Amino acid sequence: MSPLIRIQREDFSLQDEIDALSVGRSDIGAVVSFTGLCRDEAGTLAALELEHYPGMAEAEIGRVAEAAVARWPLLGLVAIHRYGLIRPGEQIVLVLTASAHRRAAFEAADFMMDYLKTRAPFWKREHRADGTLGGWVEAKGEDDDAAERWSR
Amino acid sequence: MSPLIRIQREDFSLQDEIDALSVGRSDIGAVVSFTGLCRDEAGTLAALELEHYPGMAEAEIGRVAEAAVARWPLLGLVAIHRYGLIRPGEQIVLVLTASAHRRAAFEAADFMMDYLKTRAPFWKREHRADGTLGGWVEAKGEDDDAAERWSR
Amino acid sequence: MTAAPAMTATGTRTVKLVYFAWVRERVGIPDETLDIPTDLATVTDLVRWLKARGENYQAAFAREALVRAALDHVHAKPGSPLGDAREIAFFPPMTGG
Amino acid sequence: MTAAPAMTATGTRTVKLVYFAWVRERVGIPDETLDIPTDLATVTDLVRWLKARGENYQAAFAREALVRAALDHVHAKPGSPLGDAREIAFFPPMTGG
Repeated sequence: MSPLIRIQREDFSLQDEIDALSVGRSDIGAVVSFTGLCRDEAGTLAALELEHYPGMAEAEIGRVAEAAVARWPLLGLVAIHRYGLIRPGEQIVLVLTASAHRRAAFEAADFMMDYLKTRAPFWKREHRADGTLGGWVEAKGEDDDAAERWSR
Repeated sequence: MSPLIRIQREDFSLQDEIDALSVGRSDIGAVVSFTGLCRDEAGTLAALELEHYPGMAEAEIGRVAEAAVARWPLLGLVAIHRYGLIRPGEQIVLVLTASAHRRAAFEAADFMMDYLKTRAPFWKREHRADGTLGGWVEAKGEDDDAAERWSR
Repeated sequence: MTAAPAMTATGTRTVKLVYFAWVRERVGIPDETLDIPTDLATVTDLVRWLKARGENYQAAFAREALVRAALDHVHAKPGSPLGDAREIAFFPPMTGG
Repeated sequence: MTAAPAMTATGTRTVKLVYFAWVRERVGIPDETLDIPTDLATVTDLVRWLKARGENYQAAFAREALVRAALDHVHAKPGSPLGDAREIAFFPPMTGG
Protein backbone atom coordinates (compact mmCIF):
# COMPACT_ATOMS: atom_id res chain seq x y z
CA MET A 1 0.00 0.00 0.00
CA SER A 2 1.52 3.25 -1.17
CA PRO A 3 0.28 6.48 0.47
CA LEU A 4 -1.02 9.21 -1.82
CA ILE A 5 0.39 12.64 -0.89
CA ARG A 6 -0.65 15.82 -2.67
CA ILE A 7 0.36 19.43 -2.00
CA GLN A 8 -1.80 21.68 -4.12
CA ARG A 9 -3.32 25.13 -4.49
CA GLU A 10 -6.68 23.79 -5.75
CA ASP A 11 -9.55 22.56 -3.63
CA PHE A 12 -10.18 18.81 -3.32
CA SER A 13 -13.23 16.53 -3.20
CA LEU A 14 -13.51 14.09 -0.32
CA GLN A 15 -15.95 11.98 -2.32
CA ASP A 16 -13.54 11.68 -5.27
CA GLU A 17 -10.73 10.62 -2.96
CA ILE A 18 -12.87 8.05 -1.14
CA ASP A 19 -14.13 6.66 -4.45
CA ALA A 20 -10.59 6.38 -5.81
CA LEU A 21 -9.60 4.51 -2.66
CA SER A 22 -12.50 2.13 -2.26
CA VAL A 23 -14.52 1.57 -5.43
CA GLY A 24 -14.40 -2.02 -6.68
CA ARG A 25 -12.79 -3.39 -3.51
CA SER A 26 -14.33 -5.53 -0.81
CA ASP A 27 -11.44 -5.79 1.65
CA ILE A 28 -11.97 -2.33 3.22
CA GLY A 29 -14.27 -2.34 6.24
CA ALA A 30 -13.58 1.13 7.63
CA VAL A 31 -12.77 4.52 6.14
CA VAL A 32 -12.00 7.52 8.35
CA SER A 33 -11.65 11.03 6.96
CA PHE A 34 -10.45 14.20 8.58
CA THR A 35 -11.15 17.51 6.84
CA GLY A 36 -9.64 20.71 8.22
CA LEU A 37 -11.51 23.90 7.31
CA CYS A 38 -10.68 27.60 7.48
CA ARG A 39 -12.53 29.08 10.48
CA ASP A 40 -13.56 32.65 11.08
CA GLU A 41 -15.58 32.85 14.25
CA ALA A 42 -14.99 36.58 14.73
CA GLY A 43 -16.01 37.52 11.18
CA THR A 44 -12.78 39.53 10.71
CA LEU A 45 -10.93 37.20 8.37
CA ALA A 46 -10.78 37.65 4.58
CA ALA A 47 -8.54 34.62 4.04
CA LEU A 48 -5.73 32.54 5.46
CA GLU A 49 -2.53 32.56 3.43
CA LEU A 50 -0.70 29.27 3.63
CA GLU A 51 3.00 29.38 2.83
CA HIS A 52 4.80 26.08 2.41
CA TYR A 53 8.24 24.65 1.72
CA PRO A 54 7.94 22.96 -1.67
CA GLY A 55 9.79 19.67 -1.81
CA MET A 56 10.07 19.31 1.95
CA ALA A 57 6.28 19.41 2.41
CA GLU A 58 5.81 16.34 0.20
CA ALA A 59 8.87 14.61 1.71
CA GLU A 60 7.89 15.21 5.33
CA ILE A 61 4.23 14.23 4.91
CA GLY A 62 5.48 11.17 3.04
CA ARG A 63 7.66 10.20 6.01
CA VAL A 64 4.77 10.64 8.44
CA ALA A 65 2.57 8.53 6.12
CA GLU A 66 5.19 5.78 5.95
CA ALA A 67 5.34 5.75 9.74
CA ALA A 68 1.55 5.31 9.83
CA VAL A 69 1.71 2.48 7.25
CA ALA A 70 4.38 0.75 9.32
CA ARG A 71 2.34 1.04 12.50
CA TRP A 72 -1.21 0.17 11.38
CA PRO A 73 -2.55 -2.39 8.86
CA LEU A 74 -3.81 0.19 6.38
CA LEU A 75 -5.40 -0.55 3.00
CA GLY A 76 -5.34 3.08 1.89
CA LEU A 77 -3.89 6.40 3.02
CA VAL A 78 -4.39 9.82 1.43
CA ALA A 79 -3.06 13.17 2.65
CA ILE A 80 -3.80 16.39 0.76
CA HIS A 81 -2.67 19.81 1.98
CA ARG A 82 -3.51 23.05 0.21
CA TYR A 83 -1.40 26.22 0.07
CA GLY A 84 -2.13 29.77 -1.09
CA LEU A 85 -5.14 31.88 -0.12
CA ILE A 86 -7.94 29.96 1.57
CA ARG A 87 -11.20 31.67 2.52
CA PRO A 88 -13.37 31.03 5.59
CA GLY A 89 -15.37 27.81 5.17
CA GLU A 90 -12.96 26.40 2.58
CA GLN A 91 -11.07 23.16 3.00
CA ILE A 92 -7.38 23.21 3.98
CA VAL A 93 -6.34 19.64 4.63
CA LEU A 94 -7.65 16.11 4.11
CA VAL A 95 -6.49 12.85 5.65
CA LEU A 96 -8.18 9.64 4.60
CA THR A 97 -7.41 6.21 6.02
CA ALA A 98 -8.83 2.81 5.09
CA SER A 99 -8.45 -0.48 6.90
CA ALA A 100 -10.27 -3.76 7.45
CA HIS A 101 -11.34 -2.60 10.92
CA ARG A 102 -12.18 0.72 12.51
CA ARG A 103 -9.52 0.98 15.21
CA ALA A 104 -6.60 1.13 12.74
CA ALA A 105 -8.40 3.64 10.51
CA PHE A 106 -9.26 5.96 13.44
CA GLU A 107 -5.84 5.81 15.05
CA ALA A 108 -3.91 6.30 11.82
CA ALA A 109 -5.98 9.36 10.82
CA ASP A 110 -5.60 10.86 14.30
CA PHE A 111 -1.82 10.20 14.23
CA MET A 112 -1.48 11.71 10.73
CA MET A 113 -3.20 14.93 11.78
CA ASP A 114 -1.18 15.32 14.97
CA TYR A 115 2.04 14.98 12.98
CA LEU A 116 0.90 17.14 10.08
CA LYS A 117 0.18 19.92 12.57
CA THR A 118 3.64 19.82 14.14
CA ARG A 119 5.95 18.57 11.35
CA ALA A 120 4.57 19.54 7.93
CA PRO A 121 6.31 22.76 6.76
CA PHE A 122 3.31 25.05 6.37
CA TRP A 123 2.77 28.47 7.93
CA LYS A 124 -0.49 30.41 8.16
CA ARG A 125 -0.97 34.14 8.20
CA GLU A 126 -4.17 36.15 8.30
CA HIS A 127 -5.51 38.52 5.68
CA ARG A 128 -8.11 40.60 7.46
CA ALA A 129 -11.50 41.63 6.12
CA ASP A 130 -10.53 45.30 6.57
CA GLY A 131 -7.75 44.85 4.00
CA THR A 132 -4.83 44.76 6.42
CA LEU A 133 -2.35 41.94 6.70
CA GLY A 134 -2.57 40.11 10.03
CA GLY A 135 0.25 38.35 11.83
CA TRP A 136 1.58 34.84 11.39
CA VAL A 137 -0.48 32.32 13.30
CA GLU A 138 1.47 31.10 16.32
CA ALA A 139 2.08 27.41 16.94
CA LYS A 140 0.15 25.91 19.83
CA GLY A 141 1.88 23.95 22.57
CA GLU A 142 -1.12 21.63 22.66
CA ASP A 143 -0.28 20.47 19.14
CA ASP A 144 3.17 19.34 20.32
CA ASP A 145 1.54 17.60 23.26
CA ALA A 146 -0.89 15.86 20.90
CA ALA A 147 1.92 14.60 18.66
CA GLU A 148 3.85 13.47 21.75
CA ARG A 149 1.01 11.04 22.63
CA TRP A 150 2.10 8.67 19.87
CA SER A 151 5.61 8.10 21.22
CA ARG A 152 4.36 7.00 24.63
CA MET B 1 -27.01 21.49 17.97
CA SER B 2 -29.43 18.70 17.20
CA PRO B 3 -27.97 15.37 15.99
CA LEU B 4 -29.30 13.98 12.71
CA ILE B 5 -30.13 10.26 12.98
CA ARG B 6 -31.35 8.22 10.03
CA ILE B 7 -32.12 4.51 9.78
CA GLN B 8 -32.70 3.64 6.15
CA ARG B 9 -32.59 0.91 3.53
CA GLU B 10 -31.11 3.21 0.84
CA ASP B 11 -27.46 4.05 0.38
CA PHE B 12 -26.16 7.46 1.50
CA SER B 13 -23.70 10.03 0.16
CA LEU B 14 -20.95 11.20 2.50
CA GLN B 15 -20.46 14.31 0.37
CA ASP B 16 -24.14 15.28 0.61
CA GLU B 17 -24.09 14.88 4.38
CA ILE B 18 -20.88 16.90 4.80
CA ASP B 19 -22.26 19.63 2.53
CA ALA B 20 -25.52 19.78 4.49
CA LEU B 21 -23.50 20.12 7.68
CA SER B 22 -20.89 22.65 6.67
CA VAL B 23 -21.81 24.71 3.61
CA GLY B 24 -22.18 28.42 4.35
CA ARG B 25 -20.63 28.21 7.82
CA SER B 26 -17.25 29.40 9.00
CA ASP B 27 -17.27 28.19 12.60
CA ILE B 28 -16.38 24.56 11.78
CA GLY B 29 -12.66 23.83 11.78
CA ALA B 30 -12.71 20.04 11.76
CA VAL B 31 -14.94 17.36 10.26
CA VAL B 32 -14.34 13.67 10.94
CA SER B 33 -16.23 10.94 9.11
CA PHE B 34 -16.38 7.23 9.69
CA THR B 35 -17.79 5.00 6.98
CA GLY B 36 -18.31 1.31 7.63
CA LEU B 37 -18.33 -0.92 4.55
CA CYS B 38 -19.39 -4.49 3.85
CA ARG B 39 -16.24 -6.63 3.61
CA ASP B 40 -15.77 -9.91 1.82
CA GLU B 41 -12.13 -10.92 2.03
CA ALA B 42 -12.81 -14.58 1.32
CA GLY B 43 -14.93 -13.92 -1.77
CA THR B 44 -17.70 -16.15 -0.40
CA LEU B 45 -20.26 -13.50 0.53
CA ALA B 46 -23.22 -12.51 -1.64
CA ALA B 47 -24.56 -9.97 0.85
CA LEU B 48 -24.96 -9.12 4.50
CA GLU B 49 -28.54 -8.96 5.73
CA LEU B 50 -28.99 -6.38 8.44
CA GLU B 51 -31.99 -6.85 10.69
CA HIS B 52 -32.90 -4.01 13.03
CA TYR B 53 -35.38 -3.09 15.74
CA PRO B 54 -37.43 -0.22 14.26
CA GLY B 55 -38.13 2.48 16.79
CA MET B 56 -35.49 1.36 19.22
CA ALA B 57 -32.69 1.78 16.64
CA GLU B 58 -33.50 5.49 16.22
CA ALA B 59 -34.06 5.95 19.96
CA GLU B 60 -30.85 4.23 21.04
CA ILE B 61 -28.61 5.94 18.46
CA GLY B 62 -30.28 9.21 19.49
CA ARG B 63 -29.34 8.56 23.14
CA VAL B 64 -25.72 7.80 22.19
CA ALA B 65 -25.65 10.97 20.07
CA GLU B 66 -27.00 13.08 22.93
CA ALA B 67 -24.27 11.65 25.18
CA ALA B 68 -21.67 12.71 22.59
CA VAL B 69 -23.19 16.20 22.33
CA ALA B 70 -23.09 16.54 26.12
CA ARG B 71 -19.46 15.44 26.27
CA TRP B 72 -17.82 17.29 23.35
CA PRO B 73 -18.34 20.81 21.92
CA LEU B 74 -19.82 19.63 18.64
CA LEU B 75 -21.15 21.84 15.85
CA GLY B 76 -22.64 18.94 13.92
CA LEU B 77 -23.36 15.23 14.36
CA VAL B 78 -24.81 12.82 11.82
CA ALA B 79 -25.37 9.07 12.22
CA ILE B 80 -26.85 6.99 9.41
CA HIS B 81 -27.28 3.21 9.63
CA ARG B 82 -28.62 1.07 6.81
CA TYR B 83 -30.64 -2.14 7.08
CA GLY B 84 -31.65 -4.80 4.56
CA LEU B 85 -29.36 -6.53 2.07
CA ILE B 86 -25.96 -4.92 1.66
CA ARG B 87 -23.46 -6.25 -0.85
CA PRO B 88 -19.65 -6.40 -0.48
CA GLY B 89 -18.09 -2.98 -0.97
CA GLU B 90 -21.33 -1.15 -0.12
CA GLN B 91 -21.68 1.31 2.73
CA ILE B 92 -23.36 0.22 5.99
CA VAL B 93 -22.92 3.04 8.46
CA LEU B 94 -21.83 6.68 8.55
CA VAL B 95 -20.88 8.84 11.48
CA LEU B 96 -19.97 12.46 10.86
CA THR B 97 -18.82 14.91 13.52
CA ALA B 98 -17.98 18.61 13.22
CA SER B 99 -16.30 20.86 15.74
CA ALA B 100 -14.12 23.95 15.95
CA HIS B 101 -11.08 21.80 16.67
CA ARG B 102 -9.94 18.34 15.70
CA ARG B 103 -9.71 16.61 19.09
CA ALA B 104 -13.46 16.86 19.79
CA ALA B 105 -14.38 15.73 16.26
CA PHE B 106 -12.09 12.69 16.40
CA GLU B 107 -13.08 11.60 19.88
CA ALA B 108 -16.81 12.03 19.32
CA ALA B 109 -16.74 9.99 16.07
CA ASP B 110 -14.69 7.25 17.74
CA PHE B 111 -17.09 7.22 20.72
CA MET B 112 -20.17 7.09 18.46
CA MET B 113 -18.84 4.07 16.56
CA ASP B 114 -17.86 2.15 19.71
CA TYR B 115 -21.36 2.64 21.09
CA LEU B 116 -23.14 1.97 17.80
CA LYS B 117 -21.31 -1.38 17.62
CA THR B 118 -22.38 -2.49 21.09
CA ARG B 119 -25.71 -0.72 21.70
CA ALA B 120 -27.50 -0.09 18.40
CA PRO B 121 -30.07 -2.89 17.83
CA PHE B 122 -28.82 -4.29 14.52
CA TRP B 123 -27.90 -7.89 13.71
CA LYS B 124 -25.97 -9.14 10.69
CA ARG B 125 -26.29 -12.46 8.94
CA GLU B 126 -24.48 -13.75 5.89
CA HIS B 127 -25.97 -14.67 2.54
CA ARG B 128 -23.33 -16.76 0.81
CA ALA B 129 -22.31 -16.57 -2.82
CA ASP B 130 -23.25 -20.26 -3.23
CA GLY B 131 -26.88 -19.40 -2.46
CA THR B 132 -26.96 -20.76 1.10
CA LEU B 133 -27.86 -18.75 4.15
CA GLY B 134 -24.93 -18.29 6.54
CA GLY B 135 -25.11 -17.86 10.28
CA TRP B 136 -25.70 -14.76 12.33
CA VAL B 137 -22.49 -12.79 12.83
CA GLU B 138 -21.30 -13.17 16.41
CA ALA B 139 -20.58 -10.15 18.60
CA LYS B 140 -16.94 -9.53 19.38
CA GLY B 141 -15.73 -9.07 22.94
CA GLU B 142 -13.29 -6.47 21.66
CA ASP B 143 -16.25 -4.25 20.75
CA ASP B 144 -17.41 -4.28 24.38
CA ASP B 145 -13.87 -3.49 25.48
CA ALA B 146 -13.74 -0.59 23.01
CA ALA B 147 -17.00 0.88 24.31
CA GLU B 148 -15.78 0.42 27.88
CA ARG B 149 -12.85 2.81 27.20
CA TRP B 150 -15.22 5.79 27.34
CA SER B 151 -16.40 5.18 30.89
CA ARG B 152 -12.88 5.13 32.32
CA MET C 1 -46.89 5.65 26.74
CA THR C 2 -49.41 7.50 28.88
CA ALA C 3 -51.99 4.73 29.12
CA ALA C 4 -51.82 2.59 32.26
CA PRO C 5 -50.95 -1.12 31.78
CA ALA C 6 -53.99 -3.24 31.07
CA MET C 7 -54.65 -5.04 34.36
CA THR C 8 -56.96 -7.98 34.69
CA ALA C 9 -58.76 -9.08 37.83
CA THR C 10 -56.61 -12.23 38.06
CA GLY C 11 -53.29 -10.38 38.33
CA THR C 12 -52.03 -10.37 34.77
CA ARG C 13 -51.20 -7.57 32.39
CA THR C 14 -50.90 -7.43 28.63
CA VAL C 15 -47.50 -6.85 27.02
CA LYS C 16 -46.09 -7.05 23.52
CA LEU C 17 -43.05 -9.28 23.20
CA VAL C 18 -40.72 -8.82 20.20
CA TYR C 19 -37.83 -11.05 19.14
CA PHE C 20 -34.89 -10.46 16.81
CA ALA C 21 -32.26 -12.42 14.89
CA TRP C 22 -31.73 -15.99 16.17
CA VAL C 23 -33.90 -15.39 19.21
CA ARG C 24 -36.76 -14.68 16.78
CA GLU C 25 -35.90 -17.78 14.76
CA ARG C 26 -35.90 -20.03 17.84
CA VAL C 27 -39.10 -18.61 19.32
CA GLY C 28 -40.59 -19.01 15.86
CA ILE C 29 -42.46 -15.69 15.64
CA PRO C 30 -41.34 -12.06 15.36
CA ASP C 31 -43.70 -10.79 18.03
CA GLU C 32 -46.68 -11.73 20.17
CA THR C 33 -49.06 -10.14 22.64
CA LEU C 34 -49.26 -12.01 25.94
CA ASP C 35 -50.90 -11.66 29.33
CA ILE C 36 -48.13 -12.05 31.85
CA PRO C 37 -48.50 -12.38 35.64
CA THR C 38 -48.07 -9.10 37.44
CA ASP C 39 -45.86 -10.81 40.01
CA LEU C 40 -43.02 -11.23 37.50
CA ALA C 41 -40.62 -8.65 38.92
CA THR C 42 -37.57 -8.72 36.65
CA VAL C 43 -36.44 -9.52 33.12
CA THR C 44 -35.07 -12.84 34.40
CA ASP C 45 -38.43 -13.68 36.00
CA LEU C 46 -40.12 -13.16 32.63
CA VAL C 47 -37.51 -15.26 30.80
CA ARG C 48 -38.06 -18.18 33.20
CA TRP C 49 -41.83 -17.87 32.90
CA LEU C 50 -41.50 -17.96 29.09
CA LYS C 51 -39.22 -21.02 29.25
CA ALA C 52 -41.98 -22.87 31.14
CA ARG C 53 -44.34 -22.20 28.23
CA GLY C 54 -42.62 -24.39 25.63
CA GLU C 55 -39.57 -25.85 23.93
CA ASN C 56 -39.24 -22.96 21.49
CA TYR C 57 -38.65 -20.55 24.40
CA GLN C 58 -36.32 -23.07 26.04
CA ALA C 59 -34.26 -23.14 22.83
CA ALA C 60 -34.21 -19.35 22.54
CA PHE C 61 -33.19 -18.82 26.16
CA ALA C 62 -31.03 -21.96 26.58
CA ARG C 63 -28.12 -19.73 27.56
CA GLU C 64 -29.90 -16.93 29.37
CA ALA C 65 -26.78 -14.78 29.68
CA LEU C 66 -26.52 -14.65 25.88
CA VAL C 67 -29.89 -13.00 25.34
CA ARG C 68 -30.26 -9.23 25.78
CA ALA C 69 -33.47 -7.43 26.60
CA ALA C 70 -35.00 -4.00 26.08
CA LEU C 71 -37.97 -2.47 27.90
CA ASP C 72 -39.91 0.04 25.81
CA HIS C 73 -36.88 0.56 23.50
CA VAL C 74 -34.36 0.95 26.34
CA HIS C 75 -31.65 -1.63 27.08
CA ALA C 76 -32.29 -3.60 30.28
CA LYS C 77 -30.27 -5.97 32.45
CA PRO C 78 -31.40 -9.42 33.65
CA GLY C 79 -32.16 -7.93 37.06
CA SER C 80 -33.94 -4.84 35.75
CA PRO C 81 -37.52 -4.45 37.06
CA LEU C 82 -40.12 -4.89 34.35
CA GLY C 83 -42.04 -1.92 35.75
CA ASP C 84 -44.96 -1.09 33.51
CA ALA C 85 -43.10 -1.77 30.26
CA ARG C 86 -45.53 -2.33 27.37
CA GLU C 87 -43.06 -3.61 24.75
CA ILE C 88 -40.41 -6.08 25.84
CA ALA C 89 -37.76 -7.18 23.33
CA PHE C 90 -35.30 -10.08 23.39
CA PHE C 91 -32.33 -10.34 21.04
CA PRO C 92 -28.71 -11.55 20.72
CA PRO C 93 -25.74 -9.25 21.36
CA MET C 94 -25.80 -6.57 18.68
CA THR C 95 -23.58 -6.70 15.60
CA GLY C 96 -24.38 -3.47 13.78
CA GLY C 97 -21.98 -0.71 12.83
CA MET D 1 21.93 14.50 -4.07
CA THR D 2 24.84 12.49 -5.47
CA ALA D 3 27.22 15.40 -6.16
CA ALA D 4 29.88 16.07 -3.47
CA PRO D 5 29.70 19.44 -1.68
CA ALA D 6 31.54 22.18 -3.58
CA MET D 7 34.75 22.67 -1.57
CA THR D 8 37.05 25.64 -2.04
CA ALA D 9 40.77 25.78 -1.27
CA THR D 10 40.13 28.22 1.60
CA GLY D 11 37.90 25.83 3.60
CA THR D 12 34.44 26.96 2.59
CA ARG D 13 31.62 25.17 0.84
CA THR D 14 28.61 26.39 -1.07
CA VAL D 15 25.12 25.89 0.36
CA LYS D 16 21.65 27.16 -0.45
CA LEU D 17 19.86 28.78 2.48
CA VAL D 18 16.06 29.09 2.37
CA TYR D 19 13.82 31.02 4.75
CA PHE D 20 10.08 30.87 5.42
CA ALA D 21 7.30 32.93 7.03
CA TRP D 22 8.56 35.60 9.48
CA VAL D 23 12.13 34.28 9.33
CA ARG D 24 12.02 35.05 5.58
CA GLU D 25 10.56 38.49 6.24
CA ARG D 26 13.23 39.38 8.80
CA VAL D 27 16.15 38.09 6.72
CA GLY D 28 14.60 40.01 3.83
CA ILE D 29 15.06 37.37 1.10
CA PRO D 30 13.46 33.98 0.43
CA ASP D 31 16.74 32.21 -0.32
CA GLU D 32 20.43 32.79 -1.00
CA THR D 33 23.49 30.82 -2.00
CA LEU D 34 26.42 31.32 0.37
CA ASP D 35 29.94 30.00 0.88
CA ILE D 36 30.07 28.91 4.50
CA PRO D 37 33.19 27.86 6.44
CA THR D 38 33.62 24.08 6.55
CA ASP D 39 34.44 24.30 10.26
CA LEU D 40 30.80 25.15 11.14
CA ALA D 41 29.85 21.87 12.76
CA THR D 42 26.19 22.24 13.77
CA VAL D 43 22.99 24.11 12.96
CA THR D 44 23.68 26.42 15.93
CA ASP D 45 27.19 27.16 14.62
CA LEU D 46 25.68 28.26 11.30
CA VAL D 47 23.03 30.39 13.03
CA ARG D 48 25.70 32.26 15.02
CA TRP D 49 27.86 32.73 11.93
CA LEU D 50 24.83 34.19 10.12
CA LYS D 51 24.05 36.55 13.04
CA ALA D 52 27.59 37.98 12.72
CA ARG D 53 26.81 38.87 9.10
CA GLY D 54 24.18 41.52 9.72
CA GLU D 55 21.25 42.97 11.62
CA ASN D 56 18.67 41.21 9.45
CA TYR D 57 19.98 37.82 10.59
CA GLN D 58 20.17 39.10 14.19
CA ALA D 59 16.48 40.03 13.95
CA ALA D 60 15.51 36.68 12.41
CA PHE D 61 17.45 34.64 15.00
CA ALA D 62 16.95 36.98 18.00
CA ARG D 63 15.39 34.08 19.88
CA GLU D 64 17.36 31.14 18.52
CA ALA D 65 15.17 28.53 20.20
CA LEU D 66 12.14 29.82 18.26
CA VAL D 67 13.61 29.08 14.82
CA ARG D 68 13.49 25.56 13.40
CA ALA D 69 15.85 24.17 10.79
CA ALA D 70 15.84 21.49 8.09
CA LEU D 71 18.82 19.94 6.34
CA ASP D 72 18.06 18.79 2.80
CA HIS D 73 14.28 18.66 3.58
CA VAL D 74 14.70 16.80 6.89
CA HIS D 75 13.95 18.39 10.27
CA ALA D 76 17.12 19.09 12.28
CA LYS D 77 17.86 20.08 15.88
CA PRO D 78 20.13 22.96 16.98
CA GLY D 79 22.86 20.45 17.76
CA SER D 80 22.46 18.42 14.53
CA PRO D 81 25.69 18.21 12.46
CA LEU D 82 25.45 20.10 9.17
CA GLY D 83 27.18 17.18 7.44
CA ASP D 84 27.25 17.77 3.71
CA ALA D 85 23.74 19.30 3.54
CA ARG D 86 23.28 21.34 0.35
CA GLU D 87 19.97 23.06 1.22
CA ILE D 88 19.53 24.42 4.72
CA ALA D 89 16.14 25.91 5.71
CA PHE D 90 15.15 28.11 8.64
CA PHE D 91 11.53 28.72 9.64
CA PRO D 92 9.17 29.32 12.60
CA PRO D 93 7.28 26.46 14.31
CA MET D 94 4.85 25.04 11.79
CA THR D 95 1.16 25.94 11.76
CA GLY D 96 -0.26 23.81 8.95
CA GLY D 97 -3.03 21.24 9.18
